[in-house]
Amino acid sequence: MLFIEIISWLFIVAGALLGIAGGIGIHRFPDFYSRLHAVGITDTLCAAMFLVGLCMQTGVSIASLKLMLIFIFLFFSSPTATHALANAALLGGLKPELDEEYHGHCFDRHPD
Amino acid sequence: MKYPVKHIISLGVLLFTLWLCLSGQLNALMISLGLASTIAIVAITHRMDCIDHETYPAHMNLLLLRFWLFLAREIVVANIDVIKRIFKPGKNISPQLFELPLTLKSDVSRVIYANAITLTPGTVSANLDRKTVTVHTLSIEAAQDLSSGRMASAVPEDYGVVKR
Amino acid sequence: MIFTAAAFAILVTIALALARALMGPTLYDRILAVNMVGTKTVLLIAVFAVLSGRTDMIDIALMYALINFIGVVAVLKLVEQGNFHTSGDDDRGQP
Amino acid sequence: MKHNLILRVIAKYLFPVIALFAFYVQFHGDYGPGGGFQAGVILSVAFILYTLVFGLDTAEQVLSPGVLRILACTGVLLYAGTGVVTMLFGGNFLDYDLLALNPIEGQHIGIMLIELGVGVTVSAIMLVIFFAFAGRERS
Repeated sequence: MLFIEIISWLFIVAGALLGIAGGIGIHRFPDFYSRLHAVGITDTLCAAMFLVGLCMQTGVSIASLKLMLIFIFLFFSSPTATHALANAALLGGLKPELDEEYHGHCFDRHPD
Repeated sequence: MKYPVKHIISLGVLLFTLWLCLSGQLNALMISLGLASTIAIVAITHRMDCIDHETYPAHMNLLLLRFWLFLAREIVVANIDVIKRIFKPGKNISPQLFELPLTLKSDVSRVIYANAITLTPGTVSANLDRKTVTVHTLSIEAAQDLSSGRMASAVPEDYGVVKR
Repeated sequence: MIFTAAAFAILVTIALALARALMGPTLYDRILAVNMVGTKTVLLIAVFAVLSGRTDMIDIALMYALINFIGVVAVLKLVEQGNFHTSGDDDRGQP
Repeated sequence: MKHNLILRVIAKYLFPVIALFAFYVQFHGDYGPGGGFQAGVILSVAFILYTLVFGLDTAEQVLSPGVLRILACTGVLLYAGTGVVTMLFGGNFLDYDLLALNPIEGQHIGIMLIELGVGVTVSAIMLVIFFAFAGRERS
């Protein structure tokens, strides 16, 4: 039992550190579009770590099933919300700060 | 009957399973209330024209499971990359915005592909239409990785295409 | 103990996101930060439910996740179109 | 939300799940947090998501305002009717003990009917208000 406790603590601590890293990320990155990626960390791996750690704490029960349900729901809804936000910003005319050196690099590389 | 009966039945079975997971009460009253709720929701969903091939949940097959395992690995790798970039001093990112041509046929495959792009940190899909998906990436490496089509080929292709 | 530390870390993240929501140069930055606060709140409620042993409260976390998603969609629709009644969806029903 | 394919597909997936969660909250008020008011709000939120993605006209085809008004009245009638029935049985207003032979059973049935009435009314009224606000600028 102690083994499972320690593993779940490791998961929760990792989730907490990832959350703070994402929080620092939205202050480090220069423009809106790159901040989306920092929020992506907290939406994906941080939430996953927390919920898996909590699942280990509750054991096999209705509570852990509900935690899995939150996990599944977040993995459907958070990319949708992020995409809708990026789409609204792009259609709203917000220009991203692109890297000058490589700009346009990828347009003509597709093996279409 | 507008839609195949098996779509309706599979939606009902999925919802009732969800009810049992949520409720955990196994007495006769709760199970009958769950059945009544399931039937009511399936009726409303049918009235809304929402039960088509896009809502057919029986597609949760082995192909999709393999894709999810692939995606989980991609998410972990991409997270580590973005965290390194956050804590690297000086100029740490080289953002790109470009259009990626799509070869996927059905709507659901394209939605799964775009959501997978958004779920991996470092790449965000900003616009999706029938031929292309506009992607914003944090680094030139992530852009090259997407252009190589590694993730697109992992998406289940025939997912949800109606046999006509 | 470990739960208290985890809850504190989530609160720090929420504070950082709120700072971005207050500073955020564009409107989209603010919506992004508020969305992040919502996701963190879901995790905070879940941690608190397991911490206090009242696992009924996980229902509240699930409900918060639903409302947060729909709230963000509604705000984006208002920002993008300026109203709620247009569908913005011309090709419905076509293959 | 013009041509937003992702939002449309995800909303189709999420609507049944949110509605089922609303029914779960409705009927489990005596086992966990929940009850009629919360369930009504969650159910109306599911319809609001549908309205946001597919437009007000489509939503009004599915649930016309007339039906909503009837539903709102039905909920209040269910609430008041339960009270009146207990009065007809010789008790006070909302005296649940008289609804069945066993007082515990009677209280269970009474609470469930009351909560159902509250849930129906709240969700209908929320949708009426939302439709009224959303359709305000529609000439």
